[in-house]
Amino acid sequence: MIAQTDVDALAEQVPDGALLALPPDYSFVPMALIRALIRRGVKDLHLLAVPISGLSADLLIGAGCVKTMEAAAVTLGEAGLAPCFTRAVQDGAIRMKDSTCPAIHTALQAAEKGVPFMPLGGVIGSDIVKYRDDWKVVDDPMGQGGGRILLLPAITPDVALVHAPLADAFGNVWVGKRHELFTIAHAARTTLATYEELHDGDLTADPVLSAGTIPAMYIGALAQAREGAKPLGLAGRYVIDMDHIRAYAKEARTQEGFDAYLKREVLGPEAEAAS
Amino acid sequence: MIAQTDVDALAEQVPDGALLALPPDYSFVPMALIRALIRRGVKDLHLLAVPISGLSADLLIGAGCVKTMEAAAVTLGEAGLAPCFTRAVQDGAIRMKDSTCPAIHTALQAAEKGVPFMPLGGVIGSDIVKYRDDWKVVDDPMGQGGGRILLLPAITPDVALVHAPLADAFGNVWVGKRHELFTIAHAARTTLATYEELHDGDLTADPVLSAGTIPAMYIGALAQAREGAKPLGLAGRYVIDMDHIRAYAKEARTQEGFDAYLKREVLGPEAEAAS
Amino acid sequence: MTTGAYSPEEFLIATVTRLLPERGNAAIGAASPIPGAAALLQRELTGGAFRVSLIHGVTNNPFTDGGRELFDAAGQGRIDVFFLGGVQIDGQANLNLVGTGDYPAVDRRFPGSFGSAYMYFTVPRVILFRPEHTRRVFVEKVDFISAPGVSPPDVRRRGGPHALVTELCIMMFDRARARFRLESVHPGRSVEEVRDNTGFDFDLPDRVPTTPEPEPERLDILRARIGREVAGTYPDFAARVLGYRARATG
Amino acid sequence: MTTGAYSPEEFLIATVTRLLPERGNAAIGAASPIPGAAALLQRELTGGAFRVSLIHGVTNNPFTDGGRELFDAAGQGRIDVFFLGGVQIDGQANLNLVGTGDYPAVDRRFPGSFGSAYMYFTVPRVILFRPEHTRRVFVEKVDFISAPGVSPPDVRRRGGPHALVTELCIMMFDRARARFRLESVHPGRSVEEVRDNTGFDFDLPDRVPTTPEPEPERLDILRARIGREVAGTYPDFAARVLGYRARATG
Repeated sequence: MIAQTDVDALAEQVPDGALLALPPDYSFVPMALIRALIRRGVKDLHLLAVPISGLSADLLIGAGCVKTMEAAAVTLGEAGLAPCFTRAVQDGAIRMKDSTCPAIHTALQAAEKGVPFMPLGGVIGSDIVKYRDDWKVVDDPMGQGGGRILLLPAITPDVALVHAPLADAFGNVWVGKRHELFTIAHAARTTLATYEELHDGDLTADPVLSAGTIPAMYIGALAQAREGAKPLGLAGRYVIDMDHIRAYAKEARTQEGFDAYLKREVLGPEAEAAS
Repeated sequence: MIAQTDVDALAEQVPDGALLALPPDYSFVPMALIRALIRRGVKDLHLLAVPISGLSADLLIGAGCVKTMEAAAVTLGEAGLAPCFTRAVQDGAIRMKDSTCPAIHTALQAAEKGVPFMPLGGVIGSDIVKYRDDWKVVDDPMGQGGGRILLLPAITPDVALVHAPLADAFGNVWVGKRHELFTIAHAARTTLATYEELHDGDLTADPVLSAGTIPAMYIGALAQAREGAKPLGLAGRYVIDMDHIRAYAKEARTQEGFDAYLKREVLGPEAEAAS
Repeated sequence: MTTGAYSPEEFLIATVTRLLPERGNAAIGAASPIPGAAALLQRELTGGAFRVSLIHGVTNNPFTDGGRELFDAAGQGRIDVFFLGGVQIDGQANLNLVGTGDYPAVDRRFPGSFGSAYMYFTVPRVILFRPEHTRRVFVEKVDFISAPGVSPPDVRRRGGPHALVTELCIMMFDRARARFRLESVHPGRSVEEVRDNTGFDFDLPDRVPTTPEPEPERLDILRARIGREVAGTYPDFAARVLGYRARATG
Repeated sequence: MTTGAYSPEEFLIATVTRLLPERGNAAIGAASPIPGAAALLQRELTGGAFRVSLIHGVTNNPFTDGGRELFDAAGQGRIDVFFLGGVQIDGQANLNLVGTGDYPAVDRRFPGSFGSAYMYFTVPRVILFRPEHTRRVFVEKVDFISAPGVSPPDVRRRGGPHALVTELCIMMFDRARARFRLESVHPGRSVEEVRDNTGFDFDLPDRVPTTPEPEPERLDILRARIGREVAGTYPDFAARVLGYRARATG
């Protein structure tokens, strides 16, 4: 059994300076928890997008919670550039560790397997490699004359965050075919999860749902958060609110605009009263 | 759309000399297809157990279809030693490539990622390594002083075999949480699948079933085979027939006993008539 | 806003379709509605022998093993066609998706390299799609190489650039020579216009044909059948370009 | 067939339970009903702080990511307790699960090494469970090392042998010295009996205590609650040893 708590208590479990893994905007991002993290004033985060991010990273960056960002891309998709990310990189306010999608998946798979590194094809000759002194290009270590290959060190996030459609009283979390969330949870030291609905029964014992269930072994704590991915979407439940995202993209083009958004949408009246 | 055929036609698609990947006895083994392979007289197979095998490998070995066997173990579980496997190894009739469970998973993951090798922790100092000249122990290639580590070459099966509870008209195959079957299908050049029931609709589009579905992209051909895993079990449908397995273990202790089993259970009256 | 009997987008869709093979698997990224529509049109034209995966799609998305499956499948050699673009593209087909100016202190930052640094190596036929044909995009040398156009022989590479489609022309890429060659110029455009707006040197045959106009039967299929297929993934595009409006889904 | 008020299996279950920690994750292989029952009993005794996964189990099997998940989880450091056996075990805790005689032309072939060569390195507390205590099993030097008991410092290793439980005794393993030490001898057994039936040298304290008999309250819990838990995975064992008969399930 895993302690059930609320979103703000969950946010307390993310320490300042943590290496925090975030799902991509299309894959079950716990936005309510992201907002709670900002309210708690988390600092010096190292964000890892798996492998890209959008609104969640942009809010944390705009709110001053982030020190470094590793991603294959940060974007609001059809709504355009992620404004706070773009500004912070151009101003040098955060350090960006540019990567490429499969490199992030691979580095997490290395952590998942408990090996110090894993190879990846391609990438050599990209300037990404030039600026990643933690990556290494070696001659075929099998000695087969296979040419040069890139080795990526494992990435072990301190905390992974996920919002799931279902969880159960045992702490199991159902994410369906979003299998990258399995990988993140396996790779991370712990995973904090919010969820829409409590499933009656053991998800790992269900012959159909078990295929999409992350077992409790990987979950540190849980909190219910209905509509917890909004304004992003949750496949099969609600779609992304593109009007909200477009309005955000416009408003956050200036730090003042972002601050107004933050005050209105994140910090909220009760947070103001408390501060 | 993928051609639907019958089990014997499916068996025609496994060439002599193929590197054939088999699921473990507890994970959706296409026994009807194995029997069809024996009837077709397939020869010189290189079997890969993922990562262990039992009845399916033992039948193929006893019937003289196998040249080499790679596995972490071959056993009939509670019914004891796999008799044909044991005899063939002791007699030198097949060449056994001993491995260990995670090494087989890892080598398939290397093929899945299209990389020539993948590292694995542990294992060094095991005599398994001594007899595997395709494996390599190297000093930490990241140059971090991490010590020695084992590198395993990718294994790309020519054909993987699977029996699934469900398939659909598009060629998608549902295996639930038996996720090693995803890995096998991704790693193999092609996968031949039998299934119990045709699902009405697109399994990859179903919000719940998609999490356990191998997409048609990996499937070469399909055939319906009701009760196609028997006498092994199929989780959620039927349990293993332990009486059959125990009787087999006893009968097949001699080659003559095995031949009688083969004639009765595999070659069948119609096969006899045809021969 | 149609040119003759078709819109500029419809022209580009038809043009891209002609660059696609008769069979194989295409994967389409989230922000690529024109290539996506072109690939789905080719699927119709080939009776399904050409298969299409919209990798972030609600429909036409067969992937079930998380974000890495596309890249794994490409590494296995199962993806035959992919589309890439770039903030900058140079004459060696190097792509920059990261930013302009001196990295890391870029002047203008863009989202990032996505999977380009990998897909460019693993997918045999990568089609570069970048409608804006200006010297701002097509530069002598990119400021940051997200993905290199060619590789030395000691780097395993089965994939790379095949063709470039812009609002002005089609260019084909010769990997051995590491150079583009002008293949055709779109109706109403000229070789001079291409040259004036391209910052890199490229091969120019004696006679440059005009890119064919969309075949009427292809336009019919496009308008009748493709809107519905792309609407789940590119609703705005389906409505605006292909006149398809889906009912709201939850 | 009980010795006093408990069966030999119940004695071994109670004995193994005392070697388990108060919390953490245990994983149990398919052919290990006594360790499985011991682990499930410890789960009851710790109110669930000690967690148990039956890796091929129909019930009590939380794994959802295929055969590799157990090994990955061990590599991540999430598995704290595992059980191994062996056709042969030697004084350095080397395990042989492959066969006897000169490999590869073995005299007697056994199933194979399973995951031993990996789990022995990654699981901090590996308990060796081998009831048959004879010189055939406990040899000077194994014929084939499936998994080595100790490793040189340049091999990363967090796990290894913790204790050995047989029908005669408990031995603890000292990794620094690479030697077993006799911890206790089971009721009715003697140090001489252990020595006579052990083919390797081991440390012998001046006074060797007797292994405690099963605590009555543990036997009660075992009989009342554990049969049902193991029946899905070890039906024969649940019926024979723990008196539990499940209804047939499809």
